[in-house]
Amino acid sequence: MSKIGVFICHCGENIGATVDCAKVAEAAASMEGVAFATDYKYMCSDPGQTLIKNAIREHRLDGVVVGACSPRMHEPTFRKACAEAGLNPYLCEIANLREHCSWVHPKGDDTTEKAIEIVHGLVEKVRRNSPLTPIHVPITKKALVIGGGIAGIQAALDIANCGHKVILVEKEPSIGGHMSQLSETFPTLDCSQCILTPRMVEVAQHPNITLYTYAELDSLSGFIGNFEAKIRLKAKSIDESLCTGCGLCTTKCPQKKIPSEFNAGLGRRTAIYVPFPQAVPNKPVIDKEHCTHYRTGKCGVCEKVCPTHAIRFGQEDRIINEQVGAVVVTTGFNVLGTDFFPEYGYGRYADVITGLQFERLASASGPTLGEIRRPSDGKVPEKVVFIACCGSRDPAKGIPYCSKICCMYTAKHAMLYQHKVHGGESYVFYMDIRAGGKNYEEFVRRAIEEDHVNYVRGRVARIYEKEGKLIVKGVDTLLGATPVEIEADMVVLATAGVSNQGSEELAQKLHISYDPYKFFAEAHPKLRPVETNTAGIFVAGACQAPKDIPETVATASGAAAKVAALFSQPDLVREPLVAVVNRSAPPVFSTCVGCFMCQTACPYQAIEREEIKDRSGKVIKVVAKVNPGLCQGCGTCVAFCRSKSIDLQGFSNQQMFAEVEALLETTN
Amino acid sequence: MNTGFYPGCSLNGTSREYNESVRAVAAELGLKLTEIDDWNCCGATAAHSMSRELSVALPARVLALAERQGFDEVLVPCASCYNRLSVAAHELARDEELAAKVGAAVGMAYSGKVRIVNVLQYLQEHAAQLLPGKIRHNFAHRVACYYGCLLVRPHKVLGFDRLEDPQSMDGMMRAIGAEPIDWAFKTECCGAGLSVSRTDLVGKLSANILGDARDRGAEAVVVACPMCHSNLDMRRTAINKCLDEPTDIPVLYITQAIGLALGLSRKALGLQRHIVEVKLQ
Amino acid sequence: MSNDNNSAFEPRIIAFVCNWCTYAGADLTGTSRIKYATNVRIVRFPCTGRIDFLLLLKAFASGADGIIVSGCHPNDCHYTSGNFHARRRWMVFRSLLDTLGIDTRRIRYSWVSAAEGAKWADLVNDTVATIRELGPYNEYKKVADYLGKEAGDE
Amino acid sequence: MNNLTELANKLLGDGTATKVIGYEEAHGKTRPCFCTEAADTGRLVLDERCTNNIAVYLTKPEIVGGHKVAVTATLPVLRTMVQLAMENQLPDGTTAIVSTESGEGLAVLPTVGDMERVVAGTPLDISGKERELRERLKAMSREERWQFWLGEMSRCIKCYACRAACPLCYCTRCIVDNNCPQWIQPWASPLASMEWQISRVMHMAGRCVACGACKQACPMGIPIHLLTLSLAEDIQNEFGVAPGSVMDHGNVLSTFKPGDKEDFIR
Repeated sequence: MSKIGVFICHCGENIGATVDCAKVAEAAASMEGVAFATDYKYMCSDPGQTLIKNAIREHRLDGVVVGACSPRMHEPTFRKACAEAGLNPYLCEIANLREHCSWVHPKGDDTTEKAIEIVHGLVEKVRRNSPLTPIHVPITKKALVIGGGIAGIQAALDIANCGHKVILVEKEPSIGGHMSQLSETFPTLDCSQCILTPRMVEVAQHPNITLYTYAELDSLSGFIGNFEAKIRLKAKSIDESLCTGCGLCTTKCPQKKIPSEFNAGLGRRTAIYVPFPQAVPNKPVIDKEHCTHYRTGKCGVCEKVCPTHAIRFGQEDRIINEQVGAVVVTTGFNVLGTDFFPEYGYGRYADVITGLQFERLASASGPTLGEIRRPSDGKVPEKVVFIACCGSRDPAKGIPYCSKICCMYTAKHAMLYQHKVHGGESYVFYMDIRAGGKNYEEFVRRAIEEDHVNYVRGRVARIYEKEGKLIVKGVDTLLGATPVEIEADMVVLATAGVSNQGSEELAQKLHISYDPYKFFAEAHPKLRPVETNTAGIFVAGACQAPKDIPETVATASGAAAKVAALFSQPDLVREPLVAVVNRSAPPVFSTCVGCFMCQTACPYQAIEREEIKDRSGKVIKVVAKVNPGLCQGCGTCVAFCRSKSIDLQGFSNQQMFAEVEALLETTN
Repeated sequence: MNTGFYPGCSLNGTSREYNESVRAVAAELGLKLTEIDDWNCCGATAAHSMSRELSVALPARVLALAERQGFDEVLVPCASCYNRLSVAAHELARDEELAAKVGAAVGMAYSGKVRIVNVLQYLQEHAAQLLPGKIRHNFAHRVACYYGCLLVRPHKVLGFDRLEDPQSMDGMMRAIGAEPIDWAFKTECCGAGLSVSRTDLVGKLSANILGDARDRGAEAVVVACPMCHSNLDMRRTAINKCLDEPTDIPVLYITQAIGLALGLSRKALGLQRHIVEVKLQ
Repeated sequence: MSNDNNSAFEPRIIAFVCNWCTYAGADLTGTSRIKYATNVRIVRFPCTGRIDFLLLLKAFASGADGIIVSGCHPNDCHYTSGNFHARRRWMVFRSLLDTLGIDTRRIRYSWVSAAEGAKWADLVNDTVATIRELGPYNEYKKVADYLGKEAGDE
Repeated sequence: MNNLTELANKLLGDGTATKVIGYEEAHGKTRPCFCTEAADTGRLVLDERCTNNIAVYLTKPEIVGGHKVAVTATLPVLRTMVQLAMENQLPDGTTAIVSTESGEGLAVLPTVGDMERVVAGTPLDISGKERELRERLKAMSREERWQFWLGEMSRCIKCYACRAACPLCYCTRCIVDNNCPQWIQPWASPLASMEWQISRVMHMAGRCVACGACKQACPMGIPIHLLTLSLAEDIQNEFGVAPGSVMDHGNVLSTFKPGDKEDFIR
């Protein structure tokens, strides 16, 4: 026989004016299992809570129903009060007499009757409540950061500086990402490499950071606080412990005509190469696809010239296992190539380039050492056309979103061009100028007003080559849609920022969701911008959507703060409102038959297979098991399970069944 | 496959040679085309600028007739008719209210079962596989494939070929041994909408097209639209006024080019009807 | 339908709602002081994905005349996809009930978000009106009372 | 010795199987038979008289426990085996013996993949079956349908033969045996019988292979298979999942598409 206490709150006049609270308490007192019932003016006030605590102690209550405001309001308050009186907090339920009753109905018998029935439903539910204890999950205090661009660098440094171990994985031979390719950065025009390279070095030297370059995530298993990452270390074909980074091999390599990724295809590199002079680590890798030795078995020049005999042609990929407690995904973005644009020549015209390629032309470390020379013949272009929104905001191209960074970098490009080519003429075709950001609008105005960049509001319909010139045909919508035709020497397309290659596969490995454009999805666009729907996995930077550097760094630090917050706990404490697969004595072990259809229903991959073995280790039965670290308590599996072998703590079948029957019982 | 044929007004007037060459090529390849009985005007040019209902009702009647007469698809060689029929089918499928109104006005309902195909689609789907054994001699010329505006736009309605750089005609030309050039004016405007009222503009716009084709070494311009053809062919005097140097580059319907490769007579293909003489074999 | 002489008939309606959208939406109805019929009793579930079809049958067997099932709009589920699972479940369940001749008009499915306080009030009022029109679900009650006393309102 | 016997002996002989589950002739009909040695296999038959769904034994530990099993499978049996495999219920190493398409020869399907191919190649057509009764049901008003089923359910004696005969009803503890809470009253009353059938049919959603074992087993002749059949039809209409086809991932009710269309949630 249970001993439930029922406490009806008047909430001042809020409930009391329409519901006869005394009558509700009186009715409650006569309900089966109720040992004590009373009403009070303000149950959430200190004296109100004391009243509850005293009643619990005095009447040895084993369950409490508080008839008050919505549980979304004061459930934590009353559960805490119960806990303070020694009652398990999960034995306290709230009957919503305010939002669902007194505020929506007029004063009268019907309303009071409804209040009584609501209380009755919850009394019957609470009689079947079980005491629950919060779930403690241990945490491995080591983070995995995937992607070594500025976002990954920032996140890794922030976490490492909080005193936690970090593993940073980068798929390229060097960290640095797109930021290392940029010339100057808006709106301050400070040199990108000058601000980035110190950070790269800091990563390499940080005692808390383990850096794996030329490496990729192979798989990730486990759950928040307890992930196991398998990381593939691609064979670099050198012994890094011997290599001194002298660079002799790269100067002697006879394969010199490979398009350089770092220079966005505008420069050339060798088969054994360091992507750029400031690379971290500054040790070469052999590109097996282009290396003569790997292709034909001949050559081997690098092996011969290496003073420390560090070349290892026979090296193979290695897979290492790392235990981590949290993952930060910072895999960045990419830009569309010019070959995406038939109207602009499908990538056939050498002098139609992307914004990223222009960065390399403008960069002091680039193929032209910072001089603006067009790729086809190396001449300095006298007239350059910049086209914003190439692909972006164009549903016909399948990219309805704004790539966000193009307005600003196009203004910067035009400005840099004007600074470098005196007497040059530049045009920017744009749809709108989106310069929201600190000092951004001023920057664009400077390009227009001080550097005399010609801004033309309109789209470019077509580019074609004629007599060595690129004919750019567009329209000026501010001049009454006048057709504009410009004979340009070079055209720079601000091509859309798109998700990085392989982002879909990575998302599937991590079990995180992504949007139709394969950018990773945050748990909530506003309130949980760096979390994913998979607990313990965070995202930052342009892998979520195109972002500029300040925003990327801000989200990276945000994600790092989330990781640090997670690691600051001795262990992970979670609400015990999770699903549980029943267990019983042998030979049944569990009524679960192991069909594992629940696995396909669970949005959180929280359902695992558990093998029940006999003493000799032979598997007797395979049954489902809910990982309480992952389960969020939605209960979809519970409703689906045919044999009712899964139940949801706090909303169990017995509780809900009893509540439904009780709510209808007082009929007639 | 029961293919209906909708010639529209152009193919019975200014572009009789298009009509003749489509039928001649189909007959040579053993493909059956049945003209839709009692067809009417598609309403191009005028109707859609005056009344939406009228602009849909006219093609709707044609489509309803085609459906009633049991055709699976209708070949519409005229790009303008093709465009109007397709737009009407698109609107009828998306606007129940309009469909009901139009159905009442026409006196027949159209359920949307008939597929509307342009000449390029038709050739690709039916003729391409028959060509290899039938070609008498290759049409070995450099050609500029000119698609014009109506065959590919609006893309969300027609869903045909690549919007900015269509390729279907280029492919057919390769199939008969021609060499399509890479050029910039495939879908540029020829000025057809102003063909009668502003011949000066037509001259200028069409001159851009012919000039570029010539400069890039094309020996002929190939089209699949009566308006394109009449502008580029008939308005040659106006065009030549806008060019630094007059051009006599001929303009052929795609079916004429294919007909030549199939060894059909020049008369059967109506080549004698052109203003600019076609000397190519 | 047997809705004669039940002017005094007050439908018993039970609402199965999810905690994050519809329950919160009903809270908003309260905070907005929008009035609606007293006939409804709300049962709070974490998610529509948790709602067992048998509970709906139990509600009818226990004397409900009508049922409301409501949760987050598609794509708004707090648990990402519980409402999508629920939607499939109801699609299948509803056609099965129809095959059996169970009155599917008595189960009203809806999406009510946490911001749709007014929609919740409308939903309740509308359902009450529909059920009032249909009359008490005597057909089912009679069968439910097979072993018990004859239904009082027979 | 016929081919079937030879084949069964071969499988028993080379260790592919230690038990063959098949059919034998009895009283002019067939009944299940279990062979563990060559001496038994002479009784095996596999022809159009074999209508029982013997896949039901595959989830019975007392029969398959410790054995490698070969099943002489008719098409419904094979479908069941594929569905069982998908639900992790087909014992490892189970093989199927099937008649080849011509009906003359026999073939051994050693893996689930092989079974899937055969099943996928022969789609299930339920449209022809029981058409008349289903059309009659559809033509009824809702009240008439209710009265019809009420009449049928009031004849139910709650013997659960439908459950026992169904090869996909393999739960260790059936929902009707769960009394915490007592979801379904244990006695035979129209409501309890109906609730049981609703549960059974919902549990079969997207899984039923339409073998008809439930109907055959019902001693009262209640046409309960109509419920699973009409549900299968609805599922095909709503989700495009053909009856008898096996989904490669999850189940109709444990998966979803964001674009699922209904017209009743407003």
